[in-house]
Amino acid sequence: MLEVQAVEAAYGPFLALSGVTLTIHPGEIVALLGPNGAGKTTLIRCITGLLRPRAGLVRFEGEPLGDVPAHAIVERGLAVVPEGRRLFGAMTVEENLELGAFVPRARSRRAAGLERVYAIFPVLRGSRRQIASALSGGQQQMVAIGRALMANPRLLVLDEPSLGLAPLLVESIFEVLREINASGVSILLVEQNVQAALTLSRRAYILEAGRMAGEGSAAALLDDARVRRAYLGPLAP
Amino acid sequence: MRALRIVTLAVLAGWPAWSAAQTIKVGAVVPLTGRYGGGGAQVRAGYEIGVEHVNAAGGVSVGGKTMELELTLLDDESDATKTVSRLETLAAQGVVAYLGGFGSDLHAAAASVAEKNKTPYLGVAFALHKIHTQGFHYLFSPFWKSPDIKQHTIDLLTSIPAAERPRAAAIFQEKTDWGREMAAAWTEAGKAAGYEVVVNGEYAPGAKDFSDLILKARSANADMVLGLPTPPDGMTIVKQMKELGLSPKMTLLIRAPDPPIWSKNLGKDGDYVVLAPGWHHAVKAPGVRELNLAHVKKVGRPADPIAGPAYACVQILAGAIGRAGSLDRDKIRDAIAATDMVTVIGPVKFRPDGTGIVNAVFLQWLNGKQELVWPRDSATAPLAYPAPPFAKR
Amino acid sequence: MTRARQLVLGPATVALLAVLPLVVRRDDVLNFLFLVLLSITLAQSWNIVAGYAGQVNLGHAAFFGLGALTTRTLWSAGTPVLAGMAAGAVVAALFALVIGAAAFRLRGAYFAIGTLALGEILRITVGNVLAEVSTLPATTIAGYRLANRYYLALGLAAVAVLAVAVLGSSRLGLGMQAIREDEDAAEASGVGALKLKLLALVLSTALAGLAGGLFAYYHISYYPAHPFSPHWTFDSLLITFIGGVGTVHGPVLGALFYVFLREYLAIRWVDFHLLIFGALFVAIVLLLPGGLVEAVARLRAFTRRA
Amino acid sequence: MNAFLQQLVLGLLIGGLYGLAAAGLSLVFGVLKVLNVAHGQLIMLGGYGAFWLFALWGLDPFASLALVVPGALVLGVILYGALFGWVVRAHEETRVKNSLLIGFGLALALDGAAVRLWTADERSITTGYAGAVFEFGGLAVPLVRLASLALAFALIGGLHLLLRRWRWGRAIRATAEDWEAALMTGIDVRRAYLLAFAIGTALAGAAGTLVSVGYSISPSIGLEWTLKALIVVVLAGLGSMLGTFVGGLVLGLAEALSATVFGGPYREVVGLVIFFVVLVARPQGLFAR
Amino acid sequence: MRAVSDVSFAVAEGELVGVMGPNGSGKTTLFNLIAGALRPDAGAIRLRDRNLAGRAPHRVCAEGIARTFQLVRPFAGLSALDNVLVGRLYGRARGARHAAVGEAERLLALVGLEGKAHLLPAHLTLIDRKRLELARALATAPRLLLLDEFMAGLNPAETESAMALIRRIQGEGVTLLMVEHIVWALMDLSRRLIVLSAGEKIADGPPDAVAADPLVIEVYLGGTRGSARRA
Repeated sequence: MLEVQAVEAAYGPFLALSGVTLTIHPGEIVALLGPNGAGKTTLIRCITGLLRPRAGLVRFEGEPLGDVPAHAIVERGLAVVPEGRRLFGAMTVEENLELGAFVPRARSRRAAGLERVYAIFPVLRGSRRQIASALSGGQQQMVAIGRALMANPRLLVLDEPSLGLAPLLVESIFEVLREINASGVSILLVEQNVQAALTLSRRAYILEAGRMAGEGSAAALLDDARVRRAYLGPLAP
Repeated sequence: MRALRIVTLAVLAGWPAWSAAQTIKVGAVVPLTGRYGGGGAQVRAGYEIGVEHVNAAGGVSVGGKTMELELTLLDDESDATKTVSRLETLAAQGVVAYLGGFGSDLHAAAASVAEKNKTPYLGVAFALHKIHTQGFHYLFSPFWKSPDIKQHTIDLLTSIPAAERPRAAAIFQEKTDWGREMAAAWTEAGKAAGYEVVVNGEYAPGAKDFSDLILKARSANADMVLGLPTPPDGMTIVKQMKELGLSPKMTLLIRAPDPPIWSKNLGKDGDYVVLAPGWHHAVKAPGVRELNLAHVKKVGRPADPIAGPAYACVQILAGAIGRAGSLDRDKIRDAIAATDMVTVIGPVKFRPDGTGIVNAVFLQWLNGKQELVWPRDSATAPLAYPAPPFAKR
Repeated sequence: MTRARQLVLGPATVALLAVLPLVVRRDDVLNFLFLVLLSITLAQSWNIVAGYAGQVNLGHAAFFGLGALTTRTLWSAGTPVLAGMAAGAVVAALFALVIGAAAFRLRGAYFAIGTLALGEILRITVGNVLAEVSTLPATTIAGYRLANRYYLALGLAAVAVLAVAVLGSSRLGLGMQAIREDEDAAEASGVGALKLKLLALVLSTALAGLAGGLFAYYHISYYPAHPFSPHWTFDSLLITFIGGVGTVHGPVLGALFYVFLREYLAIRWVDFHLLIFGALFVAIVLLLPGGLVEAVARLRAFTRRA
Repeated sequence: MNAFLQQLVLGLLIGGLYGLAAAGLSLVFGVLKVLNVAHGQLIMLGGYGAFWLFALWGLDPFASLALVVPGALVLGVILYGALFGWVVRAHEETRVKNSLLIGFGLALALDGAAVRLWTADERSITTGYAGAVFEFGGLAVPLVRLASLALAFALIGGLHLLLRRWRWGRAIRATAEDWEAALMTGIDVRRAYLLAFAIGTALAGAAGTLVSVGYSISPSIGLEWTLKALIVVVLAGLGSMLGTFVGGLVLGLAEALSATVFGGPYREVVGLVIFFVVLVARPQGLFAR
Repeated sequence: MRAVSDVSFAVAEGELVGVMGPNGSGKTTLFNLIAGALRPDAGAIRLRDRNLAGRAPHRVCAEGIARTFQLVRPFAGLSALDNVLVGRLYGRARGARHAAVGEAERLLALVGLEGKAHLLPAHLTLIDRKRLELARALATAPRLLLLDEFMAGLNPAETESAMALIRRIQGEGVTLLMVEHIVWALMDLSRRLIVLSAGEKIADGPPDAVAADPLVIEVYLGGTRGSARRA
C-alpha cells in the first residue's frame, strides 16, 4: 500500500529525517511513535507531498509519488488528518466535510460520504450548520477525521488525533478508527498516546531524532522497555 | 561598490549632452501623462504645428541668417518636481526660450525655473493672475487672466436684456488659489452685471460628489452656475445637476468643457454650457485656416481651444527672435515684451506684468459643437439663453 | 566590504561629489544629483523605521511635507534656512510622537494602511487650508544658486547614510533589528519594543523633516500640499526595496538607479517612458527578487570567480 | 433635514461603488496574500472597455458588463500567469513586498499604455436615460446610480453565493484560510489562486464600468481608486465579500455625513479619520470574523 | 477557555525544576504567564517577593527572568554574535558595549558556538540554534531561566551534550525551570518534577516518586483506563 524507502528530508541546512523506511500493507493499522520533534510530522509531510524528500522514495500503491503535487495525492486515495486539525474555521461543519470530497474520485459519492460521516459521528449532523471554529475540541477532531474520510481514501493518515482531548473522547475516537479500518481503509496513526496507539494497531514504528529506532508488532512493543524509556526515562517502572 | 562606481560613471558619461547645431532650440515641458495629460496634449499639438509652420515658411531670420526652430518637448507626468528637473535638462541643451505646459501648479513651478535660468517663458492655459504678481521678469502669457474673465463676464451678461439676466449666482468654488481668485472676481462682477451670489460653496478638486453644493444652489433658486472645475469634476457636476434638478439659465464653466471630448462624454447634457477657453477655431484671424487644416491632418478635427493660444506662443516667439536678431535670451525677452503682432488668437500685446492683452471669446456647447457666441461680431451662433431645463432638451 | 574600505570610500565619494560643481557647471547634472541625494535622504530615513525597526510606514510623505511646510513658512518670514530646517525636523518628530502611540497599536499591514490614511488626512487638510501657491520672491530667485542646494543635499544625504550606518551597529539599532525579526522574542530578551519603535519613528521622521526642509529651500514654486503627496512615500519605499531594505547601501544604490532610470527614460522616450519604466521595473523585480545590493554581491562573487 | 437625507442617500449610492471597487482587492489580498496596488489601474481598464463598447457599438454600459467582466477575467488570468503567479511562490513577507513592487511597475506601465491607446482625455458614458431620477418621498434617487448600486450589490451577492456554493468558490475560501490544509484536502491551491486573481480582476472591470457611467475615467485615476479600495478593505476586514460591500457603504455614508457637517472639502478627511479610529480600536476591521 | 488554572508552586534559588505533562496540558501557557507574554486573569507571580504578574515581557526580563522558545526563534537577520548582544545590551545586565561583546563571545563559547559568531541562524544546525537561543537568554543575566523543550528534536548524542550544557549553566548559579518532553533527560537532570495535566498541577516531587505516581502514569502514558491498570 505505502512504501517509504530510505527517505531523507531537510528544512534548510538541517536534517529532519534520514534513512527512514516504513511499509504499510493493505488493511493494516500502523502506528508511528516517537517523542516530540522526532520527525513524525516531517515524515507525514513527505508522504502527503507537502515536503519533497531530499533522497529516498515514497510509493503509494506501487506508484512513486516523487513529482505528484500534494493535491493530486489525495485524488489517488491518500487522505490525511493534519496535526492540530487545521479545519477551515470560518466555514460550517458541512462545508468542511464537503471540501473533503473535493477531488474527483470522491465528488460523485459526496452524498453517501456525508451520510457515512454522520453515521459515524451522529453529533455532527446536529451541528452541521455551525461554524467549525465554534465547536469543541472533540467535535473539531471528528470534523477533521470526517473531512479526510470524505475523500474516500484507501489510506488514512492521522497526525496526533488525540491531542488535547479528554481520555473518554480519545477512547471513542479510537473506536471509530477501528470501525473505519474494518471498512477496508488502511491507517497510519501518528501518536504520542503510546498505550492507545499500540492497543489499536497491529504494528508500530518508533521514530527518534529523525531515524527509525525500532519496529515491531504492537504487542511486543507494548512491553518493550525501549518504548517506555523513550517516554518516561530510565526510571520508568 | 564596483557597481556603484560603474553606475556613477554611466551617469556622468551617459547623461545626454547636447551638441551645438544650426537651429534655434526651444524647450517645452508639458504634462502628457497624469491628471493634466488631456490638456497637455492640446498644448503639444499647438506647439508642434506652430514650429512646423514657422520652419515651412523658411524659419527665423537671425542677424541675416535663416535658422529653423527645433522644439524639444518632454513629459513631466503632471508632477511639479519633475517639471523643474526636466526644465533644467532643457536648459543644459541650450534652449533660448521655454514654452509652458498646462495647469497652474506646473506653470508656477516652471515659470520660477525660467526666472532662475533667465530664460523667457511663454505659457498659456492658466488664468491664475497671482503668478504674475510675483515680479517675474521672464514670464509672458498671451492668455486672459482672472481680471479679464471678470470683465468679460460682465460684458457677456450685460449683452442680455436687463430683465432677463440671471439674478442669483451659485459659485462652485474649487479649493485652490485660482478657485478663490475667480470666486472673488465673480462676486465683484455681480455688482456690475446685476446678480447676487447666493451660494459660494467650496469643494476639493477630485471630489466624487457635489450634491451638497448643488442642493444648496437649488434651494437658493440660483439661476446661474459659475465654476472652474477640472474635466472629471465638471462632468460629475453636470451629471449631478441634472439628477438633482438644478437647471440654471446659464452655466458658465471654465476649463472642464474646453476639450472636445466634453460632448462625447455628456451627450446633450453637455449642451448650453458656456465656456471661456480663450480661443475658438472659428475666430477671424490670419492663419487660423492653416492651423485648422494642419490640426485636422494631425488629430482629425479643427484646432482645439487651447491649441490656438499654444500655436500663438510659437508665433510670438518666432517674431520676437526675428526682431531681436539674436539668440541672446535677454534680447529675446525684451523683444517678447515689446510684442505687437497679430496671431491666430488676434492681436497680442503684453502688459508689464507679462499678462497678455488679447481678445476674449465665450463659446457655448450647442448640439454637440463648440459655437463661438461672443463677441457678437464673429459669433458662429447666437447665445442660447436661457438654457432650457435638462428635461426639455 | 571591509570597514576600513568603507571608511575610506565614503568620505572619498563625498569629497568627489563636493568638488563636482566646480568642474561640471551644468545645472541639469547638479539638479539630477540633487534629486538623487534628496531621494537617498528620504529613502534612508524611511529605511530606518521600515528596514531596521520593521514597521512599513506608508505615511512618510506627511513628515516630509511637515518639514517642508515648517521650513518654508519660517524661511519666508526671515528665519535662516538651517534654523527653519531644524524646526521642521522637530515638528515632524513631534507629530510622529503624537501619532506613533496610536499607530503602533497596529501591526504589520494594518500599521501600513493606517499610516497611509494619516498621510492622506494631512495632505487633504493642507491642500484645503493652504491652497495658495508658495513662490519665492523674484529677488530671491535672482540670487538662487542651485549649487547651494546641492551642497546642503550632499551634507544631508551624508548625514542620513552615516546615521543609518551608525545606527546599524549601535545598541539601539540592534534592538530595532531584533524587533523587526521577532517582536516577541525581542521583548523576551529585554527589548522594550514600543519605546524603540517610537524612537525609530522619531529618528526617521526627523530626517524626513530635514529632507522636507531641503525641498522647501530647493523648490522655488510649489503648492504646500505637493510634498505631502503619497508619491514621496512610494518613491522612498520603491527605492529602498529595489536597493535592499535594511541595509546601508541599498537606498543609495536604489536612489541612483531609480532616479537615473526615470530621468533618462523621460528624456530619451518622451511618449513611452512610463510604459518602459514600468515594464523594466517589473522585470527587475522578477529577475532580482533580493534587490540591487544582493545582485551586486552576486555580481562581485561572479567576477571574482571569473 | 431633507437635504441632509438626500446627502445620505447619495453617500450610500457612491458607497456601493466603493464596496465593489474594494471587493476584488480584498479577495486577492485575502486569498493570495498579495497586495495588488495596480488594482485601480484594472478598474481604469474596465472603464475603458465599457467606454469603447459604448462609443463604437453604442452598447449600453450595463449590458456591456456581460463583455467587460469576461474580458477582465481573461486579463486576470494573463496577469496572474505572467506576473503574480511568480510572486506567490515566495514566503509571505517577500510576497507582500514583491507584489507591491510588481504592482507599482504594472501600474506605471498601464498608465503609460492607456495614454498611448486612448489619449489622456477624461472619458465618461452618458446614456439616454442618464440623469433620470426616482422621486421618493421628496428625495431624488438618480436612476443610473441606483442601478449601479443594485448591480454592485448583485455582483457582490453573486460572488458571495459563488464562494459559498460553487465547488471552487469553497476551495478559494479554504485556500484563503489555510492553504496547506487546502492542499491536504486535495485542492489545487495554485488554481485557486489563479481563479481568485481572475475574479478579482473581473470585479475591478465591473467597478470600472460603473465608474465610467457615474463619474469619469482617465489614465490617471488608478492610484485614487487603489487608495479608496485599500481603505475599504481594511475598514471592513478580510474574510467576507458582503462585509467589504457594507464597508464601502459605511465609508460613503461617512463621507456624505462629513460633507454636510464640515463642508465639501473635508468630505474625505473625515472619512479617513473615522477609518483610522476604527482601525486603532478594532484592528481586524469592522466585519472580519 | 482556561489553559492553566490555580497552579501554585515555588522554586528555590539555584534549583532545577522540571515541568512535564502531555501535549496541551498548559506547560507553554505557564511559561508565557511567567515571562509576561500572557497576562494572568488571577494570581501572582513573584520573583524575590516582587510581583511580576501582568508586567510586559521586557520588564520581566529586566527583573531577571529569561526564556527560550519551544520552536527556536532566533533573530534570523542577525549574526549569532548580534543575537547574543541583543540579550546582553537589553536584558538585566545592560552592559557597556565593548564589554558586552566580550561577554557575548564568552557565552557563545560557553554554549559551544565558538567560531560561529558571524554566522546567520539559517546557517546553523538545530542544536546550534538552540545553543544560540540559550546564549541569548543567558546574556540577559537571568536569575531564573525558562527552558521550553530545549531537547526536542535532538538526537541522543546531541541530547547528552545539551544535558551537559544545562548542568554547566546550573553550575553558574542560574535557577532553571524547564519544560521537557524527553522525560529520561528531565529525570536525569532534575531533583524535582512538576506534572501538569489539563491545566492543573497533578504531581510535584522527586522524579522517582513522580514516575511511580499512578495518576501521572495514567495521564502521561495515556491510553484508556483499562490499559492504564494493565500497565
